[in-house]
Amino acid sequence: MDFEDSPEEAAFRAEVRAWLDANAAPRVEREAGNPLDERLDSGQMAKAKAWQKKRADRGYARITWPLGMGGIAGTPMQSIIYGQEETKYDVPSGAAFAIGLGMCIPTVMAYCGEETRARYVKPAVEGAEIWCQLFSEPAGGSDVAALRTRAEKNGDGWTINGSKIWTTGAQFSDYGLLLARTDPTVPKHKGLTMFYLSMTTPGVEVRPIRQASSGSGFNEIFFTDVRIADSQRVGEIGQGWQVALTTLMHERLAVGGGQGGGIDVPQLLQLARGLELEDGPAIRNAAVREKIADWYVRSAGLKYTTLRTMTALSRSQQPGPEASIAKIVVASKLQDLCAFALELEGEAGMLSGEEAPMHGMFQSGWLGAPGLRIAGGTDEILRNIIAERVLGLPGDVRVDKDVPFNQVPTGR
Amino acid sequence: MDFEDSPEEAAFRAEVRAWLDANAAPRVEREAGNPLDERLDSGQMAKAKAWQKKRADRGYARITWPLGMGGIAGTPMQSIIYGQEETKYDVPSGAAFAIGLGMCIPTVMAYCGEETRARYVKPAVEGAEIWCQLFSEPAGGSDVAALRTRAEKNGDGWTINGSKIWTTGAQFSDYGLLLARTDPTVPKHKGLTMFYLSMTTPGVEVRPIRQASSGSGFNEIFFTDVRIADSQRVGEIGQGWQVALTTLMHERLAVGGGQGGGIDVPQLLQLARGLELEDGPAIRNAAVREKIADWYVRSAGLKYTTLRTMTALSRSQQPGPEASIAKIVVASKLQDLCAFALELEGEAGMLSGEEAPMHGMFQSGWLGAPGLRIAGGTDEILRNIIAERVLGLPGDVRVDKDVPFNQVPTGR
Amino acid sequence: MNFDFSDEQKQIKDQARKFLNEKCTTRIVRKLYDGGGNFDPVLWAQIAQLGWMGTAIPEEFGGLGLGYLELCVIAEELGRALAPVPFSSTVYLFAEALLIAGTDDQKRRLLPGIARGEIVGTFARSEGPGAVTPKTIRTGFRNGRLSGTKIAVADGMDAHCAVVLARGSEEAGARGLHLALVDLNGAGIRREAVATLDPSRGAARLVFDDADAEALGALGQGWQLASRVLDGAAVLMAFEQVGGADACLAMAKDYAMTRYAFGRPIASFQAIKHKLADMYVNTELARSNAYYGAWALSTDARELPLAAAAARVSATQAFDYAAKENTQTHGGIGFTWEADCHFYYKRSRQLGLALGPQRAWKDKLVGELERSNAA
Amino acid sequence: MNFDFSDEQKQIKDQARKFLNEKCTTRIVRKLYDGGGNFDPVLWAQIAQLGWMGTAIPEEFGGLGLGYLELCVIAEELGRALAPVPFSSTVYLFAEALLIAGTDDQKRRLLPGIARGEIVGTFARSEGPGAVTPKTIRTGFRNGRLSGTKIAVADGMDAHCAVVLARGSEEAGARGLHLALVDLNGAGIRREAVATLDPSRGAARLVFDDADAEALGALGQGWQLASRVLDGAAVLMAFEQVGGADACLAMAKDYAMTRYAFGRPIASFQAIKHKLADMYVNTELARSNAYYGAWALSTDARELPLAAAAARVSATQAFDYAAKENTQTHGGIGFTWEADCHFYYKRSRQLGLALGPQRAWKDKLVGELERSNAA
Repeated sequence: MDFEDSPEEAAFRAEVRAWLDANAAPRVEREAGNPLDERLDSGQMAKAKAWQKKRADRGYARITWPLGMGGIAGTPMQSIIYGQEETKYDVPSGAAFAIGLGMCIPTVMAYCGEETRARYVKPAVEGAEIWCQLFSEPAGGSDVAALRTRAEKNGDGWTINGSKIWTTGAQFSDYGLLLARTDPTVPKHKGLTMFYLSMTTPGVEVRPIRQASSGSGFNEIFFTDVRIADSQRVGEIGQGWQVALTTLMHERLAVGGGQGGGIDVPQLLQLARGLELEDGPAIRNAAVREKIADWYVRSAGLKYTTLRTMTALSRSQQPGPEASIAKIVVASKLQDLCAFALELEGEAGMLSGEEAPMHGMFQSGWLGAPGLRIAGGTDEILRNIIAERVLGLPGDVRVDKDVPFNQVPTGR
Repeated sequence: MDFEDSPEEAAFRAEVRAWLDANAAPRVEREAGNPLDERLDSGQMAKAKAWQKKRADRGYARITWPLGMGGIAGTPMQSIIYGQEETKYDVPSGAAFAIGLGMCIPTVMAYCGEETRARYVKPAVEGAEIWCQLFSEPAGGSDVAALRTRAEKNGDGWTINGSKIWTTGAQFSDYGLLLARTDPTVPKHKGLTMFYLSMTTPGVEVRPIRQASSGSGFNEIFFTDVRIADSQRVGEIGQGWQVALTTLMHERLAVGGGQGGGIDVPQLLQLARGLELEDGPAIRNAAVREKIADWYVRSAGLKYTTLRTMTALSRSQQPGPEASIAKIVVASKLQDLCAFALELEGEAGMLSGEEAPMHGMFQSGWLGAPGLRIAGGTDEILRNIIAERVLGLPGDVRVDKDVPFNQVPTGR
Repeated sequence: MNFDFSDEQKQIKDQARKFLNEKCTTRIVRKLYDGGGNFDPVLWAQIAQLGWMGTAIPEEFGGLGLGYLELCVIAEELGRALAPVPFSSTVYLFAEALLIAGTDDQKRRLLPGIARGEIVGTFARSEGPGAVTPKTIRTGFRNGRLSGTKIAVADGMDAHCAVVLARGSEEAGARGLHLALVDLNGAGIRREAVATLDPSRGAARLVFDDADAEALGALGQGWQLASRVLDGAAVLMAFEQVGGADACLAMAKDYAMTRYAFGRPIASFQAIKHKLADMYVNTELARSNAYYGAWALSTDARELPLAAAAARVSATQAFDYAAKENTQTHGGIGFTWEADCHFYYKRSRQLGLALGPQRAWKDKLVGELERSNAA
Repeated sequence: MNFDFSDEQKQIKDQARKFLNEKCTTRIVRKLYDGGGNFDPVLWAQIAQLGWMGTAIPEEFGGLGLGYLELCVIAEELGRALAPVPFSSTVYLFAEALLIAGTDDQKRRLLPGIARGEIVGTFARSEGPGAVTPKTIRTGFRNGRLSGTKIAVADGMDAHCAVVLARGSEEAGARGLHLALVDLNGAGIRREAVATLDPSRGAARLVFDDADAEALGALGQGWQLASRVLDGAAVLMAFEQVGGADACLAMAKDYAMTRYAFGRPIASFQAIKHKLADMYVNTELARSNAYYGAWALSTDARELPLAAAAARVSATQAFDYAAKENTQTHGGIGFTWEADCHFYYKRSRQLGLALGPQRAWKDKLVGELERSNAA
């Protein structure tokens, strides 16, 4: 047991480092921010696209993909090593491409014909075209398959009407992977079909959603009589849910998951060192120390869980199911830790922004935390997932299982 | 808003006090014990019965019941006042009669004929005959109505086979109120019938259950070809669940409910005053103070909730639903508070009995707490009850609702 | 046993609720969130009309002369409605400081204006991050002149007057502290709006530079008087918090009953049911503790410090939990700006910090337990 | 990246599990609960046969000379099986104290016997309720004579030898403390069995009255040496705790899958599912922290004190939660003497207190964070 690279890993790391040294400057400092409020302006986007192209040319854009498709047919571990090294350099965030390359394009690769793949994969991996995922709907929520956006057969094409929500990056996306209902008279999972479409198709409207934390990383998308061709179908008619599961499976393969926006025990420690409480420095207060220790063991536990997962990848084993726990732990910890920090700050804890200690970091984390507890699966859904997929417990009773979708109770 | 008696209440309190002064000695001290391990030896039982008789003669045994039946047709508030005053005197516990008088006899009074009532009510209220409740079964658990003890019609009587569990006081009970299944071919709630029987009927066997906390306040009861007469039926055939709801409703009317066995914040405060931690006296430790405050506001909240309930009774209003929360709060608090106390005691916290600080009070509470979180409704069932009965949320999906009982899945 | 509000008090409460239901929808809170000022002056004028500010002010000083129990029921409704008005600063803190420590002249000068809704007041204690202890009070008050900085002062941009906890002498600790009464429109005072978590409750930095001020109460008694004022305010604010928690529970319940997933209302899932049950339990405990605080405040009982601390801690915990789990129950929609959930989430924290954090109140609570246990 | 046990180590673990599955059912725990002594000597002899006590003892002292990672995987299985043997006292504490502080002679004298399972040892630190600090160590050790009382000493009734933390000089605080090595069968020693929460793990009060003893390690280094011994033991015991937590999760799951209520397995109710999911999360976090501790212990890393404290705190929390919620999942049946749930419930607390409570470890953890942060 150690934390060392294998000889192969060390060689790859050196290779990556050399390339990064030649192509980027070392990172000077990292800034903490609200994880849910990430937005890119157009200048940043141009830089991000240029960097993505450079990575794709070298085969570092999607390391596990084949040569010539932005990859080097590498291992998941090599992909992780690249990621570790890249964070040490001052390069644009690749976040804008994550959903397209992580979820949409793998689905296109799995279900579309040669011609479509040839057209879309390369531009996506090179950053020229950005994709978003159009699954969630206001009416669906945790029950994703209960979506209501209709795709109706219309001559040799389809007409889309409805709306999608919580779409990350739709405002700068070129294409979207769209799950729609093509038959409401069969049970909900059976009446779905997957499509892709250009986000500039007439009738598509993107509106940012303003979040409770003021930012707006998500969008709502409206479809009004949007016409698309049958060739834009991904997979068979009525097989949309199976296709979507492929997409979502790719989502789950991403190691790690939850992010606390750089707000964790070290920051709390820093705050506690600078504040005086009733009985002296906050860092000497037993209740403060107890909390710090509680959160530390959770953070450290996650960190070492990630290392265990990476070890499995390094040994070419399937990673264990441990990765599922990250977001549950991180989101609640962020909310509780920030609330506690505000308490330490006392009446000044209610200040927001720069007036507050440490640039209002804890205020901003506290404001964003409710979103983190919801986005990408609520605490409750994630516990269901752990219970069912990891522990193998039975699912809940399903009253909508064999009922035609248009007869499922909706309360309306 | 005040805590004073109304003039009528004050007069009644004076009357009660005068009677108690004349008939009992003031209490000297109260002892804390494990609330789940209450047992009576025969000497104590004789004293308890004698005191019960005395109270019944005066009409203080069951204050709200009619004159001549152990009561004075009093108000619920008068009943509470009597209880408050009695705790100040050194009198035997009336716990042995609580289930009979609180649940069984009211059911007999509601569903049985004049003759039966004349036979059983008076001896019960005078303490001469003790009753227990025979509802719970190993197979039922939280799903009480899933009981399997069979009562089969046999000539003009019934034959009982099966077993009951968690029966408080069965070892010294004379009679039992028995819920049994008379028709397994109809949905579970519809095939039940209520009976009463003498605990000395041939074929009835009482075995104490040894608890994880070493004590044994509960029993398991086995019925082997027990013959009883049809006149021992309480209510109609197949109406057992409705009858049982009457019984259980009487249970819920009892104010208060949860008991922590005299282990609460004052005891923790006492412990904390006597212990030294790493940084000085435990009572000065900020983490200890924080915990004490957390538990204090829960205890105080319960105490004042009870006073609100009593106020409603005093004003002849229906008590609010607040009483349902007591056990949820008390049981978890007992478990957490005792675990914390053991932590304060350090390595010596693992000692049990007299070797441990404060006569092992916290060890005993910690050992008993898991039982308190289960007995009389688990934490989970109580939350269901609050959600459904108090907040009016819908019940869970019921897969066994319209299914014949003998076709309901049991996993066996 | 008479541990509940009287029928008359409950009637006042019902009327307050009816009034606020109509006049104080979350639409007016939203207006302030979207940049419509520090508080809603129309609502303020309307509740002045109803005499709410003067509820506990004796008639001789222009109030209704009702009492604290009546003020408690109004506070609960203001909390439920998230009323964006400087009520707590003016009534629970400023007016109470005058009633507790003011001279007859000071009372006559200011209380009638408060009762009429013409004077907004506040109470300035904290000077920056961390605990407020006698040691941290650096604002100086000597020879009728006040100098120093207070932050964050609730309603500080709109208040006409303030009571300021300040150091009057070099005597160690609490004994050197006074309360100063200051007209905020006088010379030598600068105010700057500061952003807080809850945009519907304005706050300011107050900078005093040799400003004119007068003593409120005996010199050297500043800390004790402030403590007494805070105890009362903690009870009253606990009612606001209980009202807020109750509103969250109602919102969460309504949403869970009408929102369907997997063909059934989400209220039928145990994860939601148990969450709501916990909200209910916390809120009922907080309500009961607040009632005890109300009794102690209304009778000026010896138990007030303990009762106030318990009410404060319990109500803060209940509102915190209810506000965050209300958002969680709503799911994604609850985290949008358009939903009302975040108003409660932010208000819960603002109220939870305004009179000092839980930690300080817990410490005080245990101190009181030690004292009463020793007695 | 190589942050996991090797295939060989995993094989040792599998074999240990298989062996214990067969030889250490809860039936033997139950026997001790019903009054069958302090530990199971048959099992002890069997695991001696397998060489487990000598896992980390170098070959030159009669051990297998494997290492701490191998000992960790065995510890996890002992914890899972609730093995009622004096393994932790003898191996994690006593043998380690010798390895860390013993002279060559002391090691030669005792370690081979330990490895053969002939010597049971223990480590005596606490003298009564409250924290163990240098100030609380009153047992005196001067001129080779030991006097004082230690309670509760795990396996104190069965141990042949003990390492005792004692005061050797009046020098203030930790600097006056020594470790003393004492033969418990010598003169001037009284042992009394004391009842503890977990009847399957014996404990004693040891009373020394001018007993013969020898120094272990340098004089004045007692506190530091004890700390180092405890760090290692904390890592090893964390594996026992993780094993116990894992066993609870498995029990709870099995029960919930087969127990039906309302016509469905209780495992299909969210209240149960989420409880089990939480058990899983806690246990996985604890396991990862324990792995880090194993790495630090096996490499004697600078990070050991931090890693040990984190492993200890995390494992204690995980086992506590799993043990109590396993009982809760079982409902009434889980609270009977006949069910096995209470064995885990009691063991969880016993292990959680044995090396000192969470509080002390948390304090240490934050101290280490402060130090590493400052560095």
